[in-house]
Amino acid sequence: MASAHSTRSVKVVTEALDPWQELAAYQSQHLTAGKFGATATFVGTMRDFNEGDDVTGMTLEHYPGMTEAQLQRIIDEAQEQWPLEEVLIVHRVGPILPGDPIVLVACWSAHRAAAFEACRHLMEALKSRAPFWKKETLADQSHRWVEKNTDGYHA
Amino acid sequence: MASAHSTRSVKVVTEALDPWQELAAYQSQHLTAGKFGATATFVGTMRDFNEGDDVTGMTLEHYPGMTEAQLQRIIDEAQEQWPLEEVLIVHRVGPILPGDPIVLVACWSAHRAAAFEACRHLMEALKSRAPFWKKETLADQSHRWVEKNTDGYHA
Amino acid sequence: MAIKVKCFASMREYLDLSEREIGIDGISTVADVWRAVAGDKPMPDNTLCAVNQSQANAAFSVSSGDEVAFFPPVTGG
Amino acid sequence: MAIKVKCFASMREYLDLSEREIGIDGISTVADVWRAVAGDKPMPDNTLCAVNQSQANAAFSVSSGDEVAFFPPVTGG
Repeated sequence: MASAHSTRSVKVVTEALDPWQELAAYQSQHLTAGKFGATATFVGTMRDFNEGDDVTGMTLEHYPGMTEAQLQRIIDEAQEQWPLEEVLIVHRVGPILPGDPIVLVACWSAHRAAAFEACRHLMEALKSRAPFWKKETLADQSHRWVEKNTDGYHA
Repeated sequence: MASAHSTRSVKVVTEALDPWQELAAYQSQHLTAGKFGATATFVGTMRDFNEGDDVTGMTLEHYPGMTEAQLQRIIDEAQEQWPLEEVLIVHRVGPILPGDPIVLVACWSAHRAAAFEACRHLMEALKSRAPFWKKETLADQSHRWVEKNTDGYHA
Repeated sequence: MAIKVKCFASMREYLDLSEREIGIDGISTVADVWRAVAGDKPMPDNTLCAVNQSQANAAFSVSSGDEVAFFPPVTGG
Repeated sequence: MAIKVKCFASMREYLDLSEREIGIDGISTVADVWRAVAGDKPMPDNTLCAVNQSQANAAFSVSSGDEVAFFPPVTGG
């Protein structure tokens, strides 16, 4: 997979993101069998509808450099708040189509409370603080910027 | 994978459980691209430690028939409480080793709050209500039954 | 006809009983089934019971053909 | 030396500006940078600013060599 930028835990990619393959690869490379009991993951996938309209495509823009730094900051904060073995965030940028995975967040921990809570927190932090922007293409070929992410804790 | 019992959403399996392969297969078979935006998953994996002791192996027992029915009941309840496209639960039984995945829970939904909350709820419901029992083998070859699951909301 | 009794996990070891059929004579509740298979052994406080694969308590009525199970708190996942 | 200014997403379209260098003369805050590249165009209420890839507000000081960015609320994930 072509990677616009990579650290161990943060990847911003321009080509198709296969979350299950990413998880299998990351786990076999960076986790030690027996040391973690809980893996919580979230995958965000492009829908073909939004705000009541049909959406036929989307372009994801980011701020190269700041995006990766901000994601790493978010991960560092989560690592301080919860006992996590590993964290992985992969985010797609560029043109995408409905059904394409956009984002993967995964947390490995000894116990499930930490994995669940950190995974959800990371996803909310990413949606509110990481510099990515979505421009949708509607059925009539018009374009619109998505204006604001909703709060996923009170949806 | 050999399957002791299967319905669409519930599988109790006696052979190695590859959660990422299960997810890829289930998603391609049962989900429609573009109709879901959120996938929350949890994988429980056998640790090589528990309650301060080294654990070298484990045998998972279940109540064939009741276990599957109870898992389906738990899924049906979640489907009533949250708008979910699909739910998958796979649970391993029989002898296992540290590092082996034990359980996979996955929820697909249009939006992330439902997927996250249902996934966590299902995991807690499974751990408190589904008839599975663990017998651990310790480093000195002695055996002990795990006596009680902890509450994952207040760990 | 009879009642099928099943025990799981530590309960199977406690009663040294995996599966057994018992006659219905003198049996009307889950507690009666317990006495028929456990004799003098007390039922541990945290014992769970199921009738026909649904959870039940000791006072639950049983009839010929039922499957009654005893097991400890669950520890899967 | 100069200040590098970057705009993203709808802000890039609003200012018709992707990336540009401006001189430091008369520039001491993020707000000054805005005026230098936006002229009379008001800064939209929900505008986010970053200095050297960390979030900053309009009153934040800038120096020669800094990278200043303007963008709308983020919508990734």
